Amino acid sequence: AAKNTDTSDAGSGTAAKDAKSFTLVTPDPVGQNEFLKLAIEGVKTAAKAHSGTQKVYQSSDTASQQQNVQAAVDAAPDVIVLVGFEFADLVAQQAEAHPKQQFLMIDACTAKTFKNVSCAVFREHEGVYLAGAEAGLLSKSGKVGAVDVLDTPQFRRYSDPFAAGAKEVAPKTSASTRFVGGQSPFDDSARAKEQANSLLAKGTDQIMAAAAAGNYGVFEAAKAKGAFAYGVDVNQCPSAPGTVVDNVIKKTDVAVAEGIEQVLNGKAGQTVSYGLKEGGISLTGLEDGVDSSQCVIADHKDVLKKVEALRDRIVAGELTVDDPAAK
Amino acid sequence: MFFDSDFLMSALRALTPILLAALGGAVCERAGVFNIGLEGMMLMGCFTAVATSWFTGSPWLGVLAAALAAAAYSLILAVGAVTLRGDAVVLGIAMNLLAVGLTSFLLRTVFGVQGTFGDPSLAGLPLVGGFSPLAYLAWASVGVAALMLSRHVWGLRLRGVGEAPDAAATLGVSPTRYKYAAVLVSGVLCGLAGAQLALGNVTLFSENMTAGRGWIAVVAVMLGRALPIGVLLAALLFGLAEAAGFRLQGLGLPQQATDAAPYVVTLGALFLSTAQRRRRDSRTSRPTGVTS
Amino acid sequence: MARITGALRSPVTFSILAGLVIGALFLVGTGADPFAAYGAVVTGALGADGIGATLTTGTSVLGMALALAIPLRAGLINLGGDGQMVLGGIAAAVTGLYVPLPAPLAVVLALAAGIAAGAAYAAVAALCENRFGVPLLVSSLLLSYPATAFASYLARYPLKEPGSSLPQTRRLPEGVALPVFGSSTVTLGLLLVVLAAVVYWFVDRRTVAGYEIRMTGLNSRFAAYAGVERKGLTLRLMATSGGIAGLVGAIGVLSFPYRFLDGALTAPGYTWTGLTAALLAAAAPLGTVLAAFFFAVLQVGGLAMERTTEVPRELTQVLQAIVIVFLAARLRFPRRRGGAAEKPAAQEPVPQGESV
Amino acid sequence: MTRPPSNAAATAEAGATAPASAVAVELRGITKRFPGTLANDRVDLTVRRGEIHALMGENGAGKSTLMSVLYGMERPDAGSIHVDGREVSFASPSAAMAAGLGMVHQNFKLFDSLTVTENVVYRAEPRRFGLVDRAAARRRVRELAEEYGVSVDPDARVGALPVGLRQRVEILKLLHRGARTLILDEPTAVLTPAEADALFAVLTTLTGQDRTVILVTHKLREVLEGSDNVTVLRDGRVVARLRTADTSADAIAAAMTGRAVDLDRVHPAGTPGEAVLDVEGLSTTGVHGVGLTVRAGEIVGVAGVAGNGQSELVEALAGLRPVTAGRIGLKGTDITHASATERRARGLAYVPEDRHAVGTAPAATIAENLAMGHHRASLSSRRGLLPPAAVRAHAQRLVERFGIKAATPDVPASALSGGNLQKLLIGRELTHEAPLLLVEQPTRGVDIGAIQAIHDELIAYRDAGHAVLLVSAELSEIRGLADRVLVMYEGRVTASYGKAEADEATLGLAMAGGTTSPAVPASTTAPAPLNATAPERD
Ligand SMILES: Nc1ncnc2c1ncn2[C@@H]1O[C@H](COP(=O)(O)OP(=O)(O)OP(=O)(O)O)[C@@H](O)[C@H]1O
Ligand SMILES: Nc1ncnc2c1ncn2[C@@H]1O[C@H](COP(=O)(O)OP(=O)(O)OP(=O)(O)O)[C@@H](O)[C@H]1O
Ligand SMILES: [Mg+2]
Ligand SMILES: [Mg+2]
Repeated sequence: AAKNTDTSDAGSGTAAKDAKSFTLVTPDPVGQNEFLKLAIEGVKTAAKAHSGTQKVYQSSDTASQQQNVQAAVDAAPDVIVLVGFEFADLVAQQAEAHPKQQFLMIDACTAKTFKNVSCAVFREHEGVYLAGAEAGLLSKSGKVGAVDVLDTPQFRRYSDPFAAGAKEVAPKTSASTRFVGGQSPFDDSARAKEQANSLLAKGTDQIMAAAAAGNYGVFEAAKAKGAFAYGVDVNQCPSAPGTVVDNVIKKTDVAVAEGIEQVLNGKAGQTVSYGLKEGGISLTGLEDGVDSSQCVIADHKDVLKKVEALRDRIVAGELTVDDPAAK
Repeated sequence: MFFDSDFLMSALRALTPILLAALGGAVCERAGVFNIGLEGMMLMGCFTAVATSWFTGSPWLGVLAAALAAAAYSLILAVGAVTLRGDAVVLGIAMNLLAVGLTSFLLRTVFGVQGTFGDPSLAGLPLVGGFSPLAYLAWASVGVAALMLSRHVWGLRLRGVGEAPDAAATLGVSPTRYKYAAVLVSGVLCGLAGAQLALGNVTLFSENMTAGRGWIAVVAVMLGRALPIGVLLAALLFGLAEAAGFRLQGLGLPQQATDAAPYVVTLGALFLSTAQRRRRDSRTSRPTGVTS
Repeated sequence: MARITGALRSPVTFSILAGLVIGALFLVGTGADPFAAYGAVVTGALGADGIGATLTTGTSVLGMALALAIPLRAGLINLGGDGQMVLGGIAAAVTGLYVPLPAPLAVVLALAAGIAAGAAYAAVAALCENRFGVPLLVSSLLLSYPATAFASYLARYPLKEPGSSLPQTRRLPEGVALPVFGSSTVTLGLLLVVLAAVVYWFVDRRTVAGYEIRMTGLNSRFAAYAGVERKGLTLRLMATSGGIAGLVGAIGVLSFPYRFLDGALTAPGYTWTGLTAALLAAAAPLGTVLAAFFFAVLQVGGLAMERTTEVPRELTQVLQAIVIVFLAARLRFPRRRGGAAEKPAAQEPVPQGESV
Repeated sequence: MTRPPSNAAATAEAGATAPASAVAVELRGITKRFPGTLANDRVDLTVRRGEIHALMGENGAGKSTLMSVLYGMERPDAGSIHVDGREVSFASPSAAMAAGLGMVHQNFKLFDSLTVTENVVYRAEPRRFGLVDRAAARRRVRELAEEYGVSVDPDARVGALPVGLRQRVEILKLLHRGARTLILDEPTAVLTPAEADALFAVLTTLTGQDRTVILVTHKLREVLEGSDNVTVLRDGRVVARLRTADTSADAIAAAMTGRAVDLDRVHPAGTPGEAVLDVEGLSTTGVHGVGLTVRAGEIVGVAGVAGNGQSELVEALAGLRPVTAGRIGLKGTDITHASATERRARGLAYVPEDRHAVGTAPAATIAENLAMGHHRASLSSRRGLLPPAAVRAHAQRLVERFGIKAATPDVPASALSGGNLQKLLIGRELTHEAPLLLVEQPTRGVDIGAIQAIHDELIAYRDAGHAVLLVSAELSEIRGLADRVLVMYEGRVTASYGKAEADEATLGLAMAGGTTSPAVPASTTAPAPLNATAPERD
């Protein structure tokens, strides 16, 4: 059923034998979404490595996700990369219908295993837990909080472990969470800012920002009150130097590039989980170049020491962080 | 604890863009033009403000450009509804759709991004006492609009035009001209509302970032009976409901309940106010010509 | 023959052409090739690879267009389609998940539950106007938000699929789904919606009720004079409208991925697209079907155009809105001719230079 | 520039330039043609300063058109206008106002939600720093009101005022603008006698100050009592110029109503049978305790000047207006609170006055318009179906039977001329064969041929044994058709005449509230008022 149409400028038949083509489908518009930007980086890296081509199809809702996946399947590239748990049902359906097509899912996996579906998932909660520990150590008020986009299990991964991490190092810490919500939760930074403000008003001085585009709003609010915030996915410290303490880094680019590599090497159908141990999840503060990161944590080496110790315990398996999404 | 100063600030911030847009809507309503295109005009303001501020580095030019762009955009309504006598409701709905499409399209073509454009070096409006100068302007506009509408010659004539255009015309006041002016004023105010939202409340543009605020402004116009003070109270009600919603999340209410709160409160207020109006109307029934 | 030239001269043709021309100007302005872009829209939506998606999208767009056209035929605007659709969807999901009946019966019951939920909720908006005097436009719009929030809450808490990262219900039991045509994504829902369109056409053209609705839309005082009772009509039309919106929601849930996922029904904006289609066709049955198909083509083709030509899909949204802007003046036209009592523009004397 | 000359200045100016008998306004050979109508045909009109000049004529005689021409709202096709001896050409009402004219329109041009003061000073506001100087405005209104004996609260909302006071606001508005010649179009049509008397007192004060009043009216009494001179228009032409002191009600009425003879054709009387409609003590907005009976085989005419409750009465009978008191019986059934649909089902048909806004949907096709009312009965098959073929066939039948000139029944009704639209409406309602037909102004704006056809249809309908209630402002029509005539004045039935008694002078007098005889003339055919006979209630 998969026909090659004019869109397949890098069709396997016409180009050199080892030239590969990859298509990445996003669940949302890429915009300022650092997570998606990194995924695109990953697919570009893979394309370069195989002197192949890559395409990115941006979706904005379930209907366009469905159409984009269908279009990708119709074009039959070597690997279709799907970023986000929204694709689980779709991939299951398509993988069954097109057993020769290779799929790589990032951030989620199908419930059933398929030979042609490989997955890369992240244990963000481990990183968030460490960020929470930093917050617990740095908080003066003993109050920490998080601003999530929506009250969904995936976003709970950015709030619950943050509280747990803070309580681990400072048991008296109290934590609360706000959800942006509203009519366009991923984009409404005005609401995100207000939600952060309502935390700040309670005396919260450390805020985990998992508000997508609303993160800028959270940073603005924290900055105005002299409080601190934690970014996600990439180093967000430069967007509010002096306010952003640290970031829960999610190396999506690495996961995408490695995943493609594995599939091409014939090791499809596996799920790789990236956490602290694998280096897929980290904190900016725990990486090289902390000092030039513009992150507040660079000035708190003592805190970093304790956090490193915590990380080592997690990596060693001595400490398990609860995953809210697994409930 | 619940109603502290931060709560009030939060409510005031939520209310500011709505208030500016609703004042525009009220002026239109007074001139007899039903304007439900506030959301679209506001969104045009958001985009223009951010684009101009980004390319010129001056948020003030952004504000100015937003006002001008939204005013230009409002001409669709003026020409369509006043000159061509098209249906204002349909035009308004179409303008809202057009603005979403147009700003997203421009976001892609001008900034090459989709979804959101924001940058740390994008200059936002400075804060004075916790609020942007536009916020003060918004509150001042309530007074100015109230004064203009009730006391100024223009306001009197505008009210007359909205009430009975042919009566105004026989006295030499051009209804068309006043209606155009009212629509343009609403455009300017919605442009400012957009600038406040995109450069004041936050500093970025994202697709459809008005997120229904224009519709709430339309409801505020109805609830406030198109009186500036009434509109202020209605917008305040909404702002308080939203701020309370944020707080209630803290008390453990689910996000969905707090999302719905402002709309439920607004609908309830509409019930009460129309019920009250009806009761009053039935008491003072209009005298008829033939009395005995 | 006269019909054909009439159709060519109609404002609809004019508006669509004007929209296309303005769209082309946009494209040229951004350095794109309008012919390539429009070509991509057409092949993307109507080509062998696209027609399935077009019909799938068309199912929802046509459904919502019908839902909004039916009250619009009598001059009523229902802005609460989102809420009614989502309630229909969640009702269908609950029924499909918990009704201990054989699958085919469960499907029928789920559809019925969706229709009932949407209809009941839309009727509330009608009551707000009839009883409390809150204009339908506003009551339907405001009621939409709590409905979506409520459905979202259900999907997030009581009905949530355990262990999922998404706010979604469990997948419906095996077999509790609308039959699919071949290997496509097109479901029996398309037939249901088309059937609804046929019924609408029949009612509109051939029944007493349809006649009264049309006359109300053309001149409500005339209808009242002849005894058409407005409040009852508002209630019935809104319930029908909400019922169809609920049906669209139910169809959405009973199609792939066979569950209620928070936001999935509303995010594609079927309500607005449907309203636009209904407005474009002035709510006439056949016209609404054509307009809905036209917009489904634009929506699916727009995405395909973006994949193949880099031209943003928002262009098609712009096109859609421009067409309606051009049409808005016409929409009022028949009503204006009717209102001989409310003296038209010609009556307004031109005042002389006014000193301010 | 728009500042009004102060009252004192205006008076001084008028006093200085106008000798006692100077001509204030003169119209010479005014011709105004509308598509299909010659509204004014070489009209000459001379109005002297300081007089009250009455302009009389039947509906459609061209009075309003003439005044619109004078006031710059319409451009004449021929003729000239002279104000204070100078030839003028007004491009707009503002220009006319600047020349010292002022007009009170038949339907007031007021802003209901604004105060009296705001209405008076609108577009001629005293101001301070651009703001309306409310104190000065209020003072000005008080001064004007005092000067002309018009008592009205400057801060009252105009919408809350009774009509008489609203009219004063209109007058104050003109005085504030320095109007020296006031045109009043049917100012007393909607006033109570007391209010009318008060108005004339004000007008007299005005003329005492050398202002001029042109009064457009139908009412003989006030013309005789209040005016100095009378000009009578008929069919757009001046048919009489009279000095009030030298004339009589009969002479004016004769001049007004002297219509083409065939229109005055009196149809033979009907043979009344059982009562079909009986109404007792009916009250609604603008209608007070009306009782009447219409029997099968008779046409009861309701005469009256517009605005005396006829429309409201008919709307209440048709079920379009809630009844506040009283009872309506249709063929013995109480339908007081029945819906419009039920009434139709029980045998009521209705030709409303406003055929564009109420009687038809101009955008719908002729066939669709003809189906209305029949759509639930004869045209629909059992299951609520309305077969298009039946609708079309029905339309075809009616188009032929009533001679409606249309290309096909599928064109919009808006394509029809006024007369044909009226034929459509009357044909549709007659076809119901309903025992009771309510008809309002059946021939307004209809050409002579059509008038006769409509009249013949109504008579035939009556002779087929149906009851007809006819409301018309045309005396000739009422006289020609009605077996009995009721006159409505101020929302009440004030007189009732048999066919023989109802001559134009009598009716004209009664319509103008001029019945001097206290008792309702009891004719042999007219039943005693129903509330007196007190039939059993349910
Ligand atoms: N704008 C118009 N277009 C066409 N015909 C018109 C217009 N205005 C008035 N007419 C016609 O001109 C004639 C004179 O109308 P006019 O309003 O002057 O009568 P009138 O004497 O004031 O009647 P009434 O006593 O009912 O007010 C009527 O036949 C009317 O139908
Ligand atoms: N503004 C107008 N433009 C064009 N034709 C008009 C206008 N006003 C009136 N006419 C025409 O003039 C004729 C008489 O008008 P007029 O308004 O006096 O009568 P009508 O509408 O039939 O009844 P009514 O006396 O109740 O107003 C009709 O044929 C009408 O179509
Ligand atoms: Mg007339
Ligand atoms: Mg007149």
